[in-house]
Amino acid sequence: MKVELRDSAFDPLAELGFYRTDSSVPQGQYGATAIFIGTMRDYNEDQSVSRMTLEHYPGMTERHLRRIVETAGQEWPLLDALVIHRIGELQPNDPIVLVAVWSAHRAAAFAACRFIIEELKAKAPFWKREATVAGPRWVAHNTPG
Amino acid sequence: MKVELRDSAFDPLAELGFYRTDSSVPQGQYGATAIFIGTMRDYNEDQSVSRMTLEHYPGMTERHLRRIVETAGQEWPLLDALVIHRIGELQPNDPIVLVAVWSAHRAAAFAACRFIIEELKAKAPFWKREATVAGPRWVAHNTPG
Amino acid sequence: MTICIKYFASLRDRIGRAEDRLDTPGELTVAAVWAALWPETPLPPNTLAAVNMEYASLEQIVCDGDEVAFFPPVTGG
Amino acid sequence: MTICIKYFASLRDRIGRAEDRLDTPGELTVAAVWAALWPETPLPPNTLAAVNMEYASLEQIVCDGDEVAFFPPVTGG
Repeated sequence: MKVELRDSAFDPLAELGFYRTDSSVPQGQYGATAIFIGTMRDYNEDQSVSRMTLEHYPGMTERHLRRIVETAGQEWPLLDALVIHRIGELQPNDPIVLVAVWSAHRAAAFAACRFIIEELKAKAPFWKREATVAGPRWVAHNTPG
Repeated sequence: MKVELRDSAFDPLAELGFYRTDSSVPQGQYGATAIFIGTMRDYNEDQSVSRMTLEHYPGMTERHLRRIVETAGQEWPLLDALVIHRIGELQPNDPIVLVAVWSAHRAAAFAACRFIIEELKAKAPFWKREATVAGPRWVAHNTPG
Repeated sequence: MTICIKYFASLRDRIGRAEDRLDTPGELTVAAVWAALWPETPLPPNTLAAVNMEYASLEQIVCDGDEVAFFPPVTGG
Repeated sequence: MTICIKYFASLRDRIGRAEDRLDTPGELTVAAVWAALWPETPLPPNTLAAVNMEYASLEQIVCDGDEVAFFPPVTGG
Protein backbone atom coordinates (compact mmCIF):
# COMPACT_ATOMS: atom_id res chain seq x y z
CA MET A 1 0.00 0.00 0.00
CA LYS A 2 1.41 3.40 -0.98
CA VAL A 3 0.10 6.94 -0.69
CA GLU A 4 2.13 9.75 -2.16
CA LEU A 5 1.98 13.48 -2.94
CA ARG A 6 3.86 14.76 -6.00
CA ASP A 7 4.89 18.35 -6.58
CA SER A 8 5.70 17.83 -10.27
CA ALA A 9 4.03 16.14 -13.23
CA PHE A 10 3.75 12.34 -13.12
CA ASP A 11 2.75 9.65 -15.61
CA PRO A 12 0.09 7.37 -14.08
CA LEU A 13 0.88 4.51 -16.49
CA ALA A 14 4.59 4.66 -15.70
CA GLU A 15 3.80 4.77 -11.96
CA LEU A 16 1.60 1.71 -12.29
CA GLY A 17 4.42 -0.03 -14.13
CA PHE A 18 6.96 0.81 -11.39
CA TYR A 19 4.54 -0.18 -8.68
CA ARG A 20 3.70 -3.48 -10.35
CA THR A 21 7.41 -4.33 -10.26
CA ASP A 22 8.06 -3.09 -6.74
CA SER A 23 4.80 -4.13 -5.20
CA SER A 24 4.46 -6.86 -2.66
CA VAL A 25 1.27 -8.05 -4.39
CA PRO A 26 1.73 -11.80 -4.91
CA GLN A 27 1.73 -12.60 -8.62
CA GLY A 28 -1.18 -14.82 -9.55
CA GLN A 29 -3.28 -13.73 -6.56
CA TYR A 30 -5.08 -10.74 -8.01
CA GLY A 31 -7.74 -11.17 -10.65
CA ALA A 32 -8.96 -7.58 -10.65
CA THR A 33 -7.27 -4.20 -10.87
CA ALA A 34 -9.50 -1.12 -10.80
CA ILE A 35 -7.85 2.18 -11.67
CA PHE A 36 -9.04 5.76 -11.68
CA ILE A 37 -7.07 8.63 -13.20
CA GLY A 38 -8.24 12.18 -12.67
CA THR A 39 -6.85 14.58 -15.27
CA MET A 40 -6.95 18.36 -15.46
CA ARG A 41 -9.41 19.56 -18.08
CA ASP A 42 -8.94 22.81 -19.98
CA TYR A 43 -12.42 23.97 -19.00
CA ASN A 44 -14.53 23.97 -15.85
CA GLU A 45 -18.07 25.23 -15.37
CA ASP A 46 -18.11 26.55 -18.95
CA GLN A 47 -14.95 28.59 -18.49
CA SER A 48 -11.63 27.96 -20.16
CA VAL A 49 -8.88 27.14 -17.64
CA SER A 50 -5.23 27.65 -18.56
CA ARG A 51 -3.49 26.68 -15.31
CA MET A 52 -4.32 25.28 -11.91
CA THR A 53 -2.68 25.38 -8.49
CA LEU A 54 -3.29 22.57 -6.02
CA GLU A 55 -2.81 23.63 -2.44
CA HIS A 56 -2.87 21.18 0.46
CA TYR A 57 -2.52 21.01 4.23
CA PRO A 58 0.84 19.31 4.79
CA GLY A 59 0.50 16.50 7.29
CA MET A 60 -3.30 16.45 7.41
CA THR A 61 -3.54 15.53 3.74
CA GLU A 62 -1.19 12.54 3.99
CA ARG A 63 -2.87 11.37 7.20
CA HIS A 64 -6.34 11.43 5.67
CA LEU A 65 -5.24 9.77 2.43
CA ARG A 66 -3.64 6.93 4.39
CA ARG A 67 -6.72 6.56 6.56
CA ILE A 68 -9.03 6.44 3.53
CA VAL A 69 -6.97 3.65 1.96
CA GLU A 70 -6.81 1.76 5.28
CA THR A 71 -10.57 2.07 5.68
CA ALA A 72 -11.04 0.65 2.18
CA GLY A 73 -8.76 -2.23 3.15
CA GLN A 74 -10.94 -2.97 6.19
CA GLU A 75 -14.14 -2.78 4.13
CA TRP A 76 -13.05 -4.92 1.18
CA PRO A 77 -10.55 -7.78 0.72
CA LEU A 78 -7.83 -5.80 -1.05
CA LEU A 79 -4.41 -7.12 -1.95
CA ASP A 80 -2.84 -3.72 -2.52
CA ALA A 81 -3.62 -0.07 -3.26
CA LEU A 82 -1.75 2.90 -4.69
CA VAL A 83 -2.75 6.57 -4.48
CA ILE A 84 -0.72 9.40 -6.01
CA HIS A 85 -1.99 12.99 -5.89
CA ARG A 86 -0.48 16.10 -7.43
CA ILE A 87 0.15 19.33 -5.58
CA GLY A 88 1.57 22.58 -6.97
CA GLU A 89 1.23 24.06 -10.46
CA LEU A 90 -0.67 22.04 -13.09
CA GLN A 91 -1.41 22.53 -16.77
CA PRO A 92 -4.36 21.13 -18.74
CA ASN A 93 -4.01 17.40 -19.41
CA ASP A 94 -1.76 16.90 -16.37
CA PRO A 95 -2.81 13.95 -14.22
CA ILE A 96 -4.16 15.10 -10.84
CA VAL A 97 -4.77 11.81 -9.08
CA LEU A 98 -4.19 8.10 -9.58
CA VAL A 99 -6.08 5.51 -7.55
CA ALA A 100 -5.33 1.82 -8.18
CA VAL A 101 -6.71 -1.12 -6.25
CA TRP A 102 -5.81 -4.82 -6.55
CA SER A 103 -8.12 -7.58 -5.40
CA ALA A 104 -8.97 -11.19 -6.19
CA HIS A 105 -12.37 -10.23 -7.61
CA ARG A 106 -13.78 -7.25 -9.46
CA ALA A 107 -16.63 -6.29 -7.11
CA ALA A 108 -14.20 -5.41 -4.31
CA ALA A 109 -11.76 -3.69 -6.66
CA PHE A 110 -14.41 -1.45 -8.23
CA ALA A 111 -16.10 -0.63 -4.92
CA ALA A 112 -12.85 0.18 -3.13
CA CYS A 113 -11.51 2.30 -6.02
CA ARG A 114 -14.72 4.30 -6.12
CA PHE A 115 -14.78 4.64 -2.33
CA ILE A 116 -11.21 5.94 -2.23
CA ILE A 117 -11.74 8.64 -4.84
CA GLU A 118 -15.07 9.74 -3.31
CA GLU A 119 -13.62 9.90 0.19
CA LEU A 120 -10.53 11.68 -1.12
CA LYS A 121 -12.70 14.30 -2.81
CA ALA A 122 -14.87 14.69 0.29
CA LYS A 123 -12.20 14.71 3.01
CA ALA A 124 -8.60 15.11 1.87
CA PRO A 125 -7.59 18.75 2.37
CA PHE A 126 -6.71 19.90 -1.15
CA TRP A 127 -7.86 23.12 -2.78
CA LYS A 128 -7.84 24.04 -6.45
CA ARG A 129 -7.23 27.54 -7.76
CA GLU A 130 -7.83 27.95 -11.47
CA ALA A 131 -6.34 30.55 -13.81
CA THR A 132 -9.04 31.69 -16.24
CA VAL A 133 -9.26 34.56 -18.72
CA ALA A 134 -11.37 36.36 -16.10
CA GLY A 135 -8.54 35.97 -13.58
CA PRO A 136 -7.79 33.41 -10.87
CA ARG A 137 -10.60 31.75 -8.94
CA TRP A 138 -10.82 29.17 -6.18
CA VAL A 139 -12.94 26.15 -7.06
CA ALA A 140 -15.84 26.36 -4.62
CA HIS A 141 -16.78 22.68 -4.45
CA ASN A 142 -16.30 19.37 -6.22
CA THR A 143 -18.83 17.98 -8.66
CA PRO A 144 -20.94 15.24 -7.07
CA GLY A 145 -19.71 11.70 -7.69
CA MET B 1 -13.34 3.63 -29.68
CA LYS B 2 -11.46 0.35 -30.15
CA VAL B 3 -12.37 -3.27 -29.46
CA GLU B 4 -9.76 -5.94 -30.05
CA LEU B 5 -9.08 -9.63 -29.51
CA ARG B 6 -5.47 -10.71 -28.89
CA ASP B 7 -4.15 -14.23 -29.35
CA SER B 8 -0.92 -13.58 -27.46
CA ALA B 9 0.09 -11.91 -24.20
CA PHE B 10 -0.40 -8.14 -23.99
CA ASP B 11 0.64 -5.46 -21.51
CA PRO B 12 -2.39 -3.36 -20.50
CA LEU B 13 -0.25 -0.41 -19.39
CA ALA B 14 1.66 -0.36 -22.69
CA GLU B 15 -1.63 -0.62 -24.60
CA LEU B 16 -3.03 2.33 -22.67
CA GLY B 17 0.11 4.27 -23.50
CA PHE B 18 -0.18 3.50 -27.22
CA TYR B 19 -3.86 4.30 -27.23
CA ARG B 20 -3.36 7.58 -25.41
CA THR B 21 -1.00 8.66 -28.19
CA ASP B 22 -3.11 7.34 -31.08
CA SER B 23 -6.49 8.16 -29.65
CA SER B 24 -8.73 10.83 -31.04
CA VAL B 25 -9.65 11.88 -27.49
CA PRO B 26 -9.17 15.65 -27.39
CA GLN B 27 -6.48 16.52 -24.87
CA GLY B 28 -7.85 18.61 -22.02
CA GLN B 29 -11.42 17.33 -22.52
CA TYR B 30 -11.38 14.28 -20.27
CA GLY B 31 -11.21 14.63 -16.53
CA ALA B 32 -11.81 10.98 -15.69
CA THR B 33 -10.34 7.70 -16.88
CA ALA B 34 -11.71 4.49 -15.35
CA ILE B 35 -9.78 1.31 -16.08
CA PHE B 36 -10.38 -2.32 -15.27
CA ILE B 37 -7.77 -5.04 -15.80
CA GLY B 38 -8.75 -8.67 -15.38
CA THR B 39 -5.76 -10.92 -14.71
CA MET B 40 -5.47 -14.69 -14.62
CA ARG B 41 -5.10 -15.96 -11.07
CA ASP B 42 -3.20 -19.13 -10.22
CA TYR B 43 -6.20 -20.52 -8.33
CA ASN B 44 -9.94 -20.70 -8.87
CA GLU B 45 -12.59 -22.17 -6.62
CA ASP B 46 -9.89 -23.40 -4.22
CA GLN B 47 -8.00 -25.28 -6.91
CA SER B 48 -4.58 -24.40 -8.24
CA VAL B 49 -4.65 -23.52 -11.95
CA SER B 50 -1.51 -23.80 -14.05
CA ARG B 51 -2.80 -22.80 -17.50
CA MET B 52 -5.97 -21.54 -19.12
CA THR B 53 -7.40 -21.63 -22.64
CA LEU B 54 -9.80 -18.93 -23.75
CA GLU B 55 -12.09 -20.04 -26.55
CA HIS B 56 -14.42 -17.67 -28.38
CA TYR B 57 -17.00 -17.58 -31.15
CA PRO B 58 -15.26 -15.70 -33.98
CA GLY B 59 -17.50 -12.98 -35.33
CA MET B 60 -20.12 -13.13 -32.60
CA THR B 61 -17.60 -12.14 -29.93
CA GLU B 62 -16.40 -9.04 -31.78
CA ARG B 63 -19.97 -8.04 -32.65
CA HIS B 64 -21.14 -8.25 -29.05
CA LEU B 65 -18.10 -6.46 -27.66
CA ARG B 66 -18.65 -3.59 -30.08
CA ARG B 67 -22.32 -3.44 -29.24
CA ILE B 68 -21.62 -3.38 -25.49
CA VAL B 69 -19.23 -0.44 -25.90
CA GLU B 70 -21.68 1.38 -28.19
CA THR B 71 -24.48 0.86 -25.68
CA ALA B 72 -22.27 2.32 -22.95
CA GLY B 73 -21.64 5.31 -25.23
CA GLN B 74 -25.37 5.86 -25.63
CA GLU B 75 -25.99 5.54 -21.89
CA TRP B 76 -23.17 7.80 -20.66
CA PRO B 77 -21.34 10.82 -22.14
CA LEU B 78 -18.10 9.03 -23.01
CA LEU B 79 -15.21 10.56 -24.92
CA ASP B 80 -13.54 7.25 -25.79
CA ALA B 81 -13.32 3.59 -24.80
CA LEU B 82 -10.85 0.76 -25.31
CA VAL B 83 -11.48 -2.96 -24.80
CA ILE B 84 -8.83 -5.63 -25.35
CA HIS B 85 -9.57 -9.29 -24.57
CA ARG B 86 -7.25 -12.28 -24.74
CA ILE B 87 -8.01 -15.52 -26.53
CA GLY B 88 -5.86 -18.66 -26.72
CA GLU B 89 -3.42 -20.04 -24.17
CA LEU B 90 -2.83 -18.07 -20.96
CA GLN B 91 -0.58 -18.51 -17.95
CA PRO B 92 -1.15 -17.23 -14.42
CA ASN B 93 -0.64 -13.48 -14.12
CA ASP B 94 -1.41 -12.93 -17.82
CA PRO B 95 -3.88 -10.10 -18.41
CA ILE B 96 -7.22 -11.39 -19.70
CA VAL B 97 -9.12 -8.20 -20.34
CA LEU B 98 -8.56 -4.45 -20.34
CA VAL B 99 -11.48 -2.01 -20.24
CA ALA B 100 -10.71 1.71 -20.29
CA VAL B 101 -13.22 4.55 -20.48
CA TRP B 102 -12.60 8.29 -20.84
CA SER B 103 -15.17 10.88 -19.84
CA ALA B 104 -15.35 14.46 -18.60
CA HIS B 105 -16.52 13.35 -15.16
CA ARG B 106 -15.92 10.36 -12.94
CA ALA B 107 -19.50 9.18 -12.41
CA ALA B 108 -19.90 8.38 -16.12
CA ALA B 109 -16.43 6.84 -16.39
CA PHE B 110 -16.92 4.49 -13.43
CA ALA B 111 -20.45 3.50 -14.41
CA ALA B 112 -19.57 2.82 -18.05
CA CYS B 113 -16.42 0.85 -17.15
CA ARG B 114 -18.38 -1.32 -14.75
CA PHE B 115 -21.22 -1.75 -17.26
CA ILE B 116 -18.83 -2.85 -20.01
CA ILE B 117 -17.09 -5.51 -17.92
CA GLU B 118 -20.38 -6.82 -16.51
CA GLU B 119 -22.01 -7.00 -19.93
CA LEU B 120 -18.88 -8.57 -21.40
CA LYS B 121 -18.94 -11.27 -18.72
CA ALA B 122 -22.66 -11.86 -19.18
CA LYS B 123 -22.89 -11.80 -22.99
CA ALA B 124 -19.62 -11.96 -24.91
CA PRO B 125 -19.13 -15.56 -26.09
CA PHE B 126 -15.85 -16.56 -24.42
CA TRP B 127 -15.24 -19.80 -22.54
CA LYS B 128 -12.44 -20.62 -20.13
CA ARG B 129 -10.87 -24.06 -19.78
CA GLU B 130 -8.48 -24.41 -16.88
CA ALA B 131 -5.63 -26.87 -16.48
CA THR B 132 -5.55 -28.08 -12.87
CA VAL B 133 -3.69 -30.90 -11.10
CA ALA B 134 -6.95 -32.88 -11.36
CA GLY B 135 -6.94 -32.40 -15.14
CA PRO B 136 -8.61 -29.86 -17.44
CA ARG B 137 -12.01 -28.42 -16.60
CA TRP B 138 -14.33 -25.92 -18.21
CA VAL B 139 -15.27 -22.99 -15.98
CA ALA B 140 -19.03 -23.43 -15.47
CA HIS B 141 -19.98 -19.83 -14.79
CA ASN B 142 -18.53 -16.46 -13.87
CA THR B 143 -18.49 -15.13 -10.32
CA PRO B 144 -21.22 -12.55 -9.78
CA GLY B 145 -20.16 -8.93 -10.21
CA MET C 1 -33.15 -25.56 -46.81
CA THR C 2 -29.69 -25.85 -45.26
CA ILE C 3 -28.68 -24.81 -41.79
CA CYS C 4 -25.15 -24.61 -40.42
CA ILE C 5 -24.77 -25.56 -36.75
CA LYS C 6 -21.85 -24.77 -34.43
CA TYR C 7 -21.01 -26.10 -30.98
CA PHE C 8 -18.62 -24.50 -28.53
CA ALA C 9 -16.60 -25.24 -25.41
CA SER C 10 -17.80 -28.00 -23.06
CA LEU C 11 -20.81 -28.75 -25.26
CA ARG C 12 -18.57 -29.37 -28.26
CA ASP C 13 -16.29 -31.56 -26.16
CA ARG C 14 -19.26 -33.52 -24.86
CA ILE C 15 -20.82 -34.23 -28.26
CA GLY C 16 -17.48 -34.68 -29.98
CA ARG C 17 -17.74 -32.28 -32.87
CA ALA C 18 -17.69 -28.54 -33.61
CA GLU C 19 -20.04 -28.26 -36.57
CA ASP C 20 -23.01 -29.88 -38.22
CA ARG C 21 -25.06 -29.26 -41.31
CA LEU C 22 -28.81 -29.91 -41.45
CA ASP C 23 -30.84 -30.22 -44.64
CA THR C 24 -34.51 -29.93 -43.91
CA PRO C 25 -37.60 -29.35 -46.06
CA GLY C 26 -39.24 -26.53 -44.06
CA GLU C 27 -38.87 -23.94 -41.32
CA LEU C 28 -37.77 -25.13 -37.89
CA THR C 29 -37.41 -23.69 -34.44
CA VAL C 30 -34.01 -23.66 -32.74
CA ALA C 31 -35.25 -26.43 -30.44
CA ALA C 32 -36.31 -28.49 -33.47
CA VAL C 33 -32.87 -28.04 -35.03
CA TRP C 34 -31.30 -29.62 -31.95
CA ALA C 35 -33.93 -32.38 -31.82
CA ALA C 36 -33.41 -33.20 -35.51
CA LEU C 37 -29.66 -33.59 -34.98
CA TRP C 38 -29.68 -35.18 -31.52
CA PRO C 39 -32.98 -37.04 -31.24
CA GLU C 40 -31.78 -39.09 -28.27
CA THR C 41 -29.97 -36.32 -26.37
CA PRO C 42 -32.01 -33.59 -24.68
CA LEU C 43 -30.44 -30.14 -24.93
CA PRO C 44 -28.30 -29.86 -21.77
CA PRO C 45 -29.72 -27.47 -19.17
CA ASN C 46 -28.38 -23.89 -19.33
CA THR C 47 -27.35 -24.30 -22.96
CA LEU C 48 -27.53 -21.01 -24.84
CA ALA C 49 -28.42 -20.63 -28.49
CA ALA C 50 -27.58 -18.03 -31.12
CA VAL C 51 -28.92 -17.56 -34.64
CA ASN C 52 -26.63 -15.65 -36.97
CA MET C 53 -24.52 -14.59 -33.99
CA GLU C 54 -27.45 -13.10 -32.06
CA TYR C 55 -28.76 -14.74 -28.90
CA ALA C 56 -31.97 -16.60 -29.71
CA SER C 57 -34.74 -18.35 -27.81
CA LEU C 58 -35.41 -22.03 -28.45
CA GLU C 59 -38.67 -20.99 -30.08
CA GLN C 60 -37.04 -18.73 -32.67
CA ILE C 61 -37.64 -19.78 -36.29
CA VAL C 62 -34.53 -20.67 -38.28
CA CYS C 63 -34.40 -19.80 -42.00
CA ASP C 64 -32.47 -21.16 -44.94
CA GLY C 65 -28.77 -20.33 -44.69
CA ASP C 66 -28.90 -19.42 -41.02
CA GLU C 67 -26.07 -20.26 -38.67
CA VAL C 68 -27.27 -21.77 -35.40
CA ALA C 69 -24.91 -22.08 -32.44
CA PHE C 70 -25.28 -23.97 -29.16
CA PHE C 71 -22.98 -23.29 -26.23
CA PRO C 72 -22.73 -23.31 -22.42
CA PRO C 73 -22.89 -20.15 -20.28
CA VAL C 74 -20.16 -17.72 -21.29
CA THR C 75 -17.18 -17.21 -18.96
CA GLY C 76 -15.09 -14.41 -20.44
CA GLY C 77 -13.60 -11.36 -18.78
CA MET D 1 -2.08 28.50 26.89
CA THR D 2 -0.93 28.96 23.31
CA ILE D 3 -2.79 27.86 20.20
CA CYS D 4 -1.45 27.83 16.67
CA ILE D 5 -3.99 28.70 13.94
CA LYS D 6 -3.72 28.02 10.21
CA TYR D 7 -5.79 29.31 7.31
CA PHE D 8 -5.93 27.78 3.85
CA ALA D 9 -6.95 28.56 0.29
CA SER D 10 -9.64 31.19 -0.34
CA LEU D 11 -10.06 31.83 3.39
CA ARG D 12 -6.36 32.63 3.74
CA ASP D 13 -6.53 34.91 0.70
CA ARG D 14 -9.58 36.68 2.11
CA ILE D 15 -8.13 37.38 5.53
CA GLY D 16 -4.66 38.05 4.22
CA ARG D 17 -2.55 35.70 6.29
CA ALA D 18 -1.76 32.01 6.65
CA GLU D 19 -1.12 31.64 10.37
CA ASP D 20 -1.96 33.14 13.72
CA ARG D 21 -1.00 32.51 17.31
CA LEU D 22 -3.41 32.96 20.18
CA ASP D 23 -2.41 33.25 23.82
CA THR D 24 -5.38 32.75 26.09
CA PRO D 25 -5.81 32.07 29.81
CA GLY D 26 -8.26 29.11 29.60
CA GLU D 27 -9.91 26.47 27.44
CA LEU D 28 -11.78 27.61 24.35
CA THR D 29 -14.03 26.11 21.74
CA VAL D 30 -13.02 26.21 18.07
CA ALA D 31 -15.71 28.87 17.53
CA ALA D 32 -14.27 30.93 20.38
CA VAL D 33 -10.79 30.72 18.87
CA TRP D 34 -12.12 32.30 15.68
CA ALA D 35 -14.12 34.91 17.61
CA ALA D 36 -11.08 35.85 19.71
CA LEU D 37 -8.99 36.45 16.58
CA TRP D 38 -11.68 37.94 14.34
CA PRO D 39 -14.18 39.62 16.65
CA GLU D 40 -15.70 41.66 13.82
CA THR D 41 -15.75 38.92 11.14
CA PRO D 42 -18.20 36.04 11.46
CA LEU D 43 -16.81 32.69 10.36
CA PRO D 44 -17.69 32.45 6.64
CA PRO D 45 -20.45 29.92 5.91
CA ASN D 46 -19.23 26.42 4.94
CA THR D 47 -15.88 26.96 6.61
CA LEU D 48 -14.43 23.72 7.93
CA ALA D 49 -12.28 23.38 11.02
CA ALA D 50 -9.64 20.89 12.09
CA VAL D 51 -7.89 20.44 15.42
CA ASN D 52 -4.50 18.73 15.25
CA MET D 53 -5.25 17.69 11.65
CA GLU D 54 -8.58 16.01 12.49
CA TYR D 55 -11.89 17.49 11.40
CA ALA D 56 -13.55 19.19 14.37
CA SER D 57 -16.89 20.76 15.19
CA LEU D 58 -17.06 24.41 16.20
CA GLU D 59 -17.97 23.23 19.72
CA GLN D 60 -14.82 21.15 20.18
CA ILE D 61 -12.59 22.24 23.05
CA VAL D 62 -9.09 23.34 22.10
CA CYS D 63 -6.20 22.59 24.48
CA ASP D 64 -2.79 24.13 25.04
CA GLY D 65 -0.46 23.47 22.11
CA ASP D 66 -3.22 22.45 19.72
CA GLU D 67 -3.12 23.39 16.07
CA VAL D 68 -6.45 24.74 14.82
CA ALA D 69 -7.08 25.11 11.08
CA PHE D 70 -9.87 26.90 9.21
CA PHE D 71 -10.48 26.28 5.52
CA PRO D 72 -13.15 26.22 2.79
CA PRO D 73 -14.67 22.99 1.40
CA VAL D 74 -11.97 20.74 -0.02
CA THR D 75 -11.68 20.33 -3.81
CA GLY D 76 -9.04 17.68 -4.46
CA GLY D 77 -9.14 14.68 -6.75
